[in-house]
Amino acid sequence: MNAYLQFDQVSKVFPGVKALNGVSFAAHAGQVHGLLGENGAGKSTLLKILGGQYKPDGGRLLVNGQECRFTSAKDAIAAGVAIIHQELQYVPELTVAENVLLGRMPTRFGLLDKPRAYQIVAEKLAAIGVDLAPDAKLVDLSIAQRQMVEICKAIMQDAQVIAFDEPTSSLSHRETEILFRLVKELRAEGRTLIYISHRLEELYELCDACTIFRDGRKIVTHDVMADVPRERLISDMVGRELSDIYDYRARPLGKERLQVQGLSGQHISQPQSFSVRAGEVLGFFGLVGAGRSELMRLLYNADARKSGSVLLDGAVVPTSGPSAAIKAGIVLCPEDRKEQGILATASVAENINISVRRLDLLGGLFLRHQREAALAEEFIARLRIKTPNRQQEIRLLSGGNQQKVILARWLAEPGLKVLILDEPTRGIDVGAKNDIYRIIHEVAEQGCCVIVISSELPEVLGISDRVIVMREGQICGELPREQASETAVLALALPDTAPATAPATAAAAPTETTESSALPIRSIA
Amino acid sequence: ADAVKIGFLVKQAEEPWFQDEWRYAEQAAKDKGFALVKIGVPNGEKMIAAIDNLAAQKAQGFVICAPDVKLGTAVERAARRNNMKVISVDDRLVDGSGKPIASIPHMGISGYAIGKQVGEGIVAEIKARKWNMAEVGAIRVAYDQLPTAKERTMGAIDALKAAGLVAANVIDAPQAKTDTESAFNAANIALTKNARFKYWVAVGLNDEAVLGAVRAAEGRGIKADSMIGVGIGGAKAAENELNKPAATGFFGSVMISAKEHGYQTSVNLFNWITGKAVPPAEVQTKGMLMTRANQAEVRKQMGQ
Amino acid sequence: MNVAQMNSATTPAAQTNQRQRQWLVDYSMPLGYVVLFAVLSATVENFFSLTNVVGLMLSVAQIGMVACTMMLCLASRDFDLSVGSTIAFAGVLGAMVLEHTGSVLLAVGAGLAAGAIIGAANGVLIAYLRVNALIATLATMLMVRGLAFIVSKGQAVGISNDAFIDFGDSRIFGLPLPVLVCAACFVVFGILLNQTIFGRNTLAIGGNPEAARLAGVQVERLRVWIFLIQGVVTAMAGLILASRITSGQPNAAQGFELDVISACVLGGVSLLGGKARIFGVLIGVLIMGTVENVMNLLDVDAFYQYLMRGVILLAAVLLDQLKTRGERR
Amino acid sequence: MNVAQMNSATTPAAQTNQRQRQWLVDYSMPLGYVVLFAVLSATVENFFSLTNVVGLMLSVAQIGMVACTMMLCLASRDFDLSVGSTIAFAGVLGAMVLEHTGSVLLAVGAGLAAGAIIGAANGVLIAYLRVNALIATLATMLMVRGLAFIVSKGQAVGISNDAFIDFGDSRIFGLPLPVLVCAACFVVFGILLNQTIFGRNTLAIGGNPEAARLAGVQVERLRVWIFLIQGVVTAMAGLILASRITSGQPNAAQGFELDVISACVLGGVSLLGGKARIFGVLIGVLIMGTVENVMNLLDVDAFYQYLMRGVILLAAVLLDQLKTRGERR
Ligand SMILES: Nc1ncnc2c1ncn2[C@@H]1O[C@H](COP(=O)(O)OP(=O)(O)OP(=O)(O)O)[C@@H](O)[C@H]1O
Ligand SMILES: Nc1ncnc2c1ncn2[C@@H]1O[C@H](COP(=O)(O)OP(=O)(O)OP(=O)(O)O)[C@@H](O)[C@H]1O
Ligand SMILES: O[C@@H]1[C@@H](O)[C@@H](O)CO[C@H]1O
Ligand SMILES: [Mg+2]
Ligand SMILES: [Mg+2]
Repeated sequence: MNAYLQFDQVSKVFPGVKALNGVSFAAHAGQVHGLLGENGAGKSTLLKILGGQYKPDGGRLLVNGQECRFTSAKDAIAAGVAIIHQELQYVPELTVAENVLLGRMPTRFGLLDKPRAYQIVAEKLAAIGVDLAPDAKLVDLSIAQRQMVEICKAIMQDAQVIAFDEPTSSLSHRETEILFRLVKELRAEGRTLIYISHRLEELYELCDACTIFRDGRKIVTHDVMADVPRERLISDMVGRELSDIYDYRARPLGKERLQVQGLSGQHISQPQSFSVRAGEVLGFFGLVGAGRSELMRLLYNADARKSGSVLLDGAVVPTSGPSAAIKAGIVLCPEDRKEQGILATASVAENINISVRRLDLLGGLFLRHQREAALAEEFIARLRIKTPNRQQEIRLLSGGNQQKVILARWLAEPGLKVLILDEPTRGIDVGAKNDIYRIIHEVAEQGCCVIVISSELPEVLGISDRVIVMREGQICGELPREQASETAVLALALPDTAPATAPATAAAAPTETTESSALPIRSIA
Repeated sequence: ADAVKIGFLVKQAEEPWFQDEWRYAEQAAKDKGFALVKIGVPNGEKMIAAIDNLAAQKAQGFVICAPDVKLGTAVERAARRNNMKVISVDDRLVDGSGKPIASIPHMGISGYAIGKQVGEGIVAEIKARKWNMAEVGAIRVAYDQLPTAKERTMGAIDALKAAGLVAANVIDAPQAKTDTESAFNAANIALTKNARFKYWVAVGLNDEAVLGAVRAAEGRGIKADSMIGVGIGGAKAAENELNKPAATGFFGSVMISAKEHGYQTSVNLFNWITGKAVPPAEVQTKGMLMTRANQAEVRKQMGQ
Repeated sequence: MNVAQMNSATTPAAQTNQRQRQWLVDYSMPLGYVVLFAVLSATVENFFSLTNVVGLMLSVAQIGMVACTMMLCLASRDFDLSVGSTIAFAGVLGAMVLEHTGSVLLAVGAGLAAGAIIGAANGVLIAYLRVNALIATLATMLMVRGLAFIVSKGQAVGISNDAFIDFGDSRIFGLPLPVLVCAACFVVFGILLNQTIFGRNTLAIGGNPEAARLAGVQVERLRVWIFLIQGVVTAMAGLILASRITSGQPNAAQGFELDVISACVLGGVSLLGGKARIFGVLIGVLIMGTVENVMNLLDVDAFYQYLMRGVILLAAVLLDQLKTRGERR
Repeated sequence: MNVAQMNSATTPAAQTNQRQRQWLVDYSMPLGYVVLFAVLSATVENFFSLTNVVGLMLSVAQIGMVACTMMLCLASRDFDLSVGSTIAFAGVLGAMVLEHTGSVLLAVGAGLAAGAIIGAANGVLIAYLRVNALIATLATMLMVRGLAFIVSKGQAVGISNDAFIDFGDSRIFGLPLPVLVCAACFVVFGILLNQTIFGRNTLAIGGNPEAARLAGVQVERLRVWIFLIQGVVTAMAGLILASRITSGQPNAAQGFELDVISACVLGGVSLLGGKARIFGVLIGVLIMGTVENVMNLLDVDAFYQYLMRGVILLAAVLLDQLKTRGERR
């Protein structure tokens, strides 16, 4: 047997959580091995053990037949293991080249050989097909660009085992494409690849074999991925059947409730306008850096506006910061969970109650602990948040479960009128996605406006009543559900190859780019 | 009778002067057979805490050099509250309106008088060297945030003025801290600004301050023959300087007797507690100018 | 069911275990202090007596009051070096107003108002003008100290008003008023931290200011409030100190800021924000006071006191460290 | 390809624009200082003279040396309060060894070794025993100060060795040796920060310790090294000070740590780690020295000096703030 990488009865316990419970499986050289499982199933924990970050409480890890006992990441690197972590691990103030070569910068006479470092990295980036300056600082890059830097860093290690933990969760099409090509090249070179994702399409496209986890235990390993029906994967993962995960039901739409008029800001130089009707789910699509997040942050008073106003039910929403927006009934789930969403060291309950508690205080100041606890428990149950208890620090939850907590924070708002979700299902498992879609529709059915930004085209198409497409900081088109096909949306989103701008609502002919690229798009529905 | 225990509280335990006072107080404790508790009290808050602490230890009285003379009322009250006798040393305590507190006997120096002695010593040396007063610049290394420091340096300057130094020749060099380096930096700038003087004299609150000025002068080629610095204290820092093989601009230091202060106040308090004698209301001790020429003799006279 | 049990996140037994562990982690500091106190009572003469214990508490009353608000400040990921100067300035100002007008009310009012203004200025500089907290409060520390010297001409301002002086001196149920005020601060700020939206939001902005802002916390306003309250409480401590030492001293409380911050950190408040426990701060303050007290009782030499203070500080955090050992990884 | 170009975050024009902006941001502090210097030269009598400028540099030589290593320390998200005590201890120890053995080599060796040990102890406490840096270095600050007092019995230790004294006094090309040593430190540590793996890893562990560890950086070892180097450089500053004031003084350099840290922060070093510029630190140090110098040249009253120092500190950071205005919100 040529199992290059082998897990044998691996276990890991955290206080209150059995993250891994006797997991065994093998991954082979020249193959991509997919890992699937609900949020909190233990996938990332397994990779952290593989990367030397955690010590297993039981079991063995074998690389190329050798038992490995890593005591630090350094050991793992030395053994030829590279990991791309789910939580990006970069140094914000250092440059792209310095991040990529962190700990391995080339030197000359004891001093850094910067020209060479930049050259090496520039060559690698070019070879991969990423358009990034090696001397740019990471703080100045978008999340997607930072993710690409992380990927480049792992690949530069020239490791035999490369593990990807949800690499596409913050990439959009162009980078995703690049990544897929890379993964396939690495496979062709005979490396052993581990690939974690919640996107089944990706797994089907890339993986040769897969292993499914649930609650810290291995459920099954499929040696030939292509033979496994989608329904089987889903039911193995979530332990129940899911037919149509988008669950779209047509709703009667009310009158225009939210009107955004001429908003502009630092990165949105031209004034942008749109409106949303009561009960409508409005999807926003665009490539990375198209300006969707920026526009929503302007709407939410999170960034300084240059111009424009927002009307809700005909009344102007005050502009004095997010608290004013919240008071008016507008809420935003930000895209960068770690930096903008969670209060890392606070408990799950605290993270849920942080905003809504202002409405239910004793004497305008004192907390009502019991009600807060009850509310937290209610949402933990309703959103199936996997946590040992409501007191757990949120940073110890798996990524997907953190996302659900932030969602709970806003769903708890009784006066909710506009729900803005920026990449709400990033890193979320299929079952939970289904939960979130259901909630989106419930909220809409109550007459709220829901705005969903997503870089997953099938998702945008699957849940939206209408799709707005942005490009380079501008709204460049708008499609009602019936006309919103993949090709039509992409035609708007991709930069023109033809001189003329695509007519706003037309399902324009597919451009050269869309045809030639193997876009990883598959409808589940 | 109960064993006698007294406290000896000083404002700046790290200062050599107070270390010496403590040493002599201990001598007294051994000689007379009482227990001594030494506590440093850098500020008013710590001072009150220390007095309470002494009470908890069942001390019957204490000698104190308070961090500020205006703490008088607080000292008096704390002592009364705890039923303790108190004598002040070095600095005389005053009440809220600035009057000396009569109920607290005192032994010490007058900052202004000591300063005056510094000035007079310098004047005598200027005359001996036959300098022209108009060509003499006087550096006052100032630390006016500390009242005794101000008194001392002003006393010295007043003595110089009385001998004919004009006000324009007095140059203030405010030091940021009371260490030698700060004095160095301050004096350095004073020298820069006033290249016009041929001769220099320097005064400061203690030996360290004057030392800083002397070093700064040396850095500009102003050596022993055109510099007269006189410090206050006469402890190790001065001794080091005066024992150097070649004379430096550090001409001397007005020495005050830590022995008398430390030993005598403790004995007085002991006698008071044991009912042998009530201490005199006020004793002013005198300083002596110590120079290269007379240092052995001065030390002997001061009992050190 | 077997599988479910193995699978479920936590067994009941494990949960109780964890609770116990958590309890130990939460209360190890108070417990440690109780043990320390018992040992000292048994071994150090005069330590366990009413006068000494009251004296000990009195000696940390000012630090204690200010530590309460410093805790909030650190919890919100800020820093305040200006407290020592504020104590001095409030004391000097109070004493001057008192001597000029003879009115205790006016004197206290002036002192507290000054504290509020200083605090608010710090807050505005830091929250709205985004000046680094270290530099901003270092600047106000210098300026306020300068003001204290300027208004008093560098001289201590004597107080002869008995009503004012009595405040620092009088006792209720055997406890001096300053100690009672300090205790009240601990109660009030304990409640503020744990039972109010103010406290929670403070922790939130310390934990992740951007996330807190997006969650609707009015970060800037809150920070100004925190500093303002800190200013007022510090000024109160300054007035009480002035009453105890019967004068306003412009050079009082130098280095006070470091003592207060150390007490907080010793009590488990993180300098990186987001973490604070009022109980910990209380213990931190008590440890600082006890160390000083015992060293004086034992007549430890002044130079060795430095050494001892360092050793004990280290011992305290190292012990505290032991319990969190292995928590990560 | 067209697509790639359009898609890329920035156009070439925008890029040049950004570069220029970046340049302005990077060099605004030096530029600002040059302007300040010019203005002062024109307006303040005696300011622009060789003696004064040399004196100014001499007055910040010690701060400058230690600021270089403090920069590394802050960049790695640490903190060191023990530098003032280390200066005093190294000076005292050096002076004592010198007086006993008469050997300059032994004296310097002893001083530097002491600094290395103190630094390494800090490093081990913080990196391996995970003691909070504030508390750890506060503890060593107290202990080392205590040791300085104990070994010297609280008295200044005189130095009469001419070779040793000459070091602080002699000049090369008109510049005093301490200034040259300080300049050398800036060069060496500038290179260390920007041109070596050591420096980049230091920034990395300050910017994101976890990322650094995952990339195989030996975080703990590196931190110990940083503190060790800091200890050695600080001890060197202490020896130079002793040579300049011809004695080892146990109470030298109190409050020094705050000056050094302020200079760094003024120079744009972040207390939250990960950010450092040697140029900024140099300017920070110079600003601190210039302010002091000019105030004394202008005969500003001691009490008003506090006020002015505060105002100028604020002005400096507020100016620095302006340029980053609107960058983030
Ligand atoms: N350091 C930790 N301390 C306590 N619990 C932890 C820690 N790290 C992970 N866990 C818990 O272990 C379980 C497994 O987490 P893990 O991150 O491996 O899940 P995952 O499968 O990667 O989920 P996701 O798809 O959401 O990323 C979760 O219940 C999580 O809350
Ligand atoms: N803090 C920032 N600093 C510099 N540029 C920024 C910043 N935030 C956003 N931008 C730029 O603004 C533009 C719009 O970004 P935005 O995040 O709104 O796009 P998006 O459509 O949401 O895409 P993404 O998928 O990356 O979130 C991009 O060019 C981005 O690089
Ligand atoms: O502070 C001084 C001390 O330095 C010594 O000179 C005696 O008198 C005190 O007032
Ligand atoms: Mg994961
Ligand atoms: Mg976005």
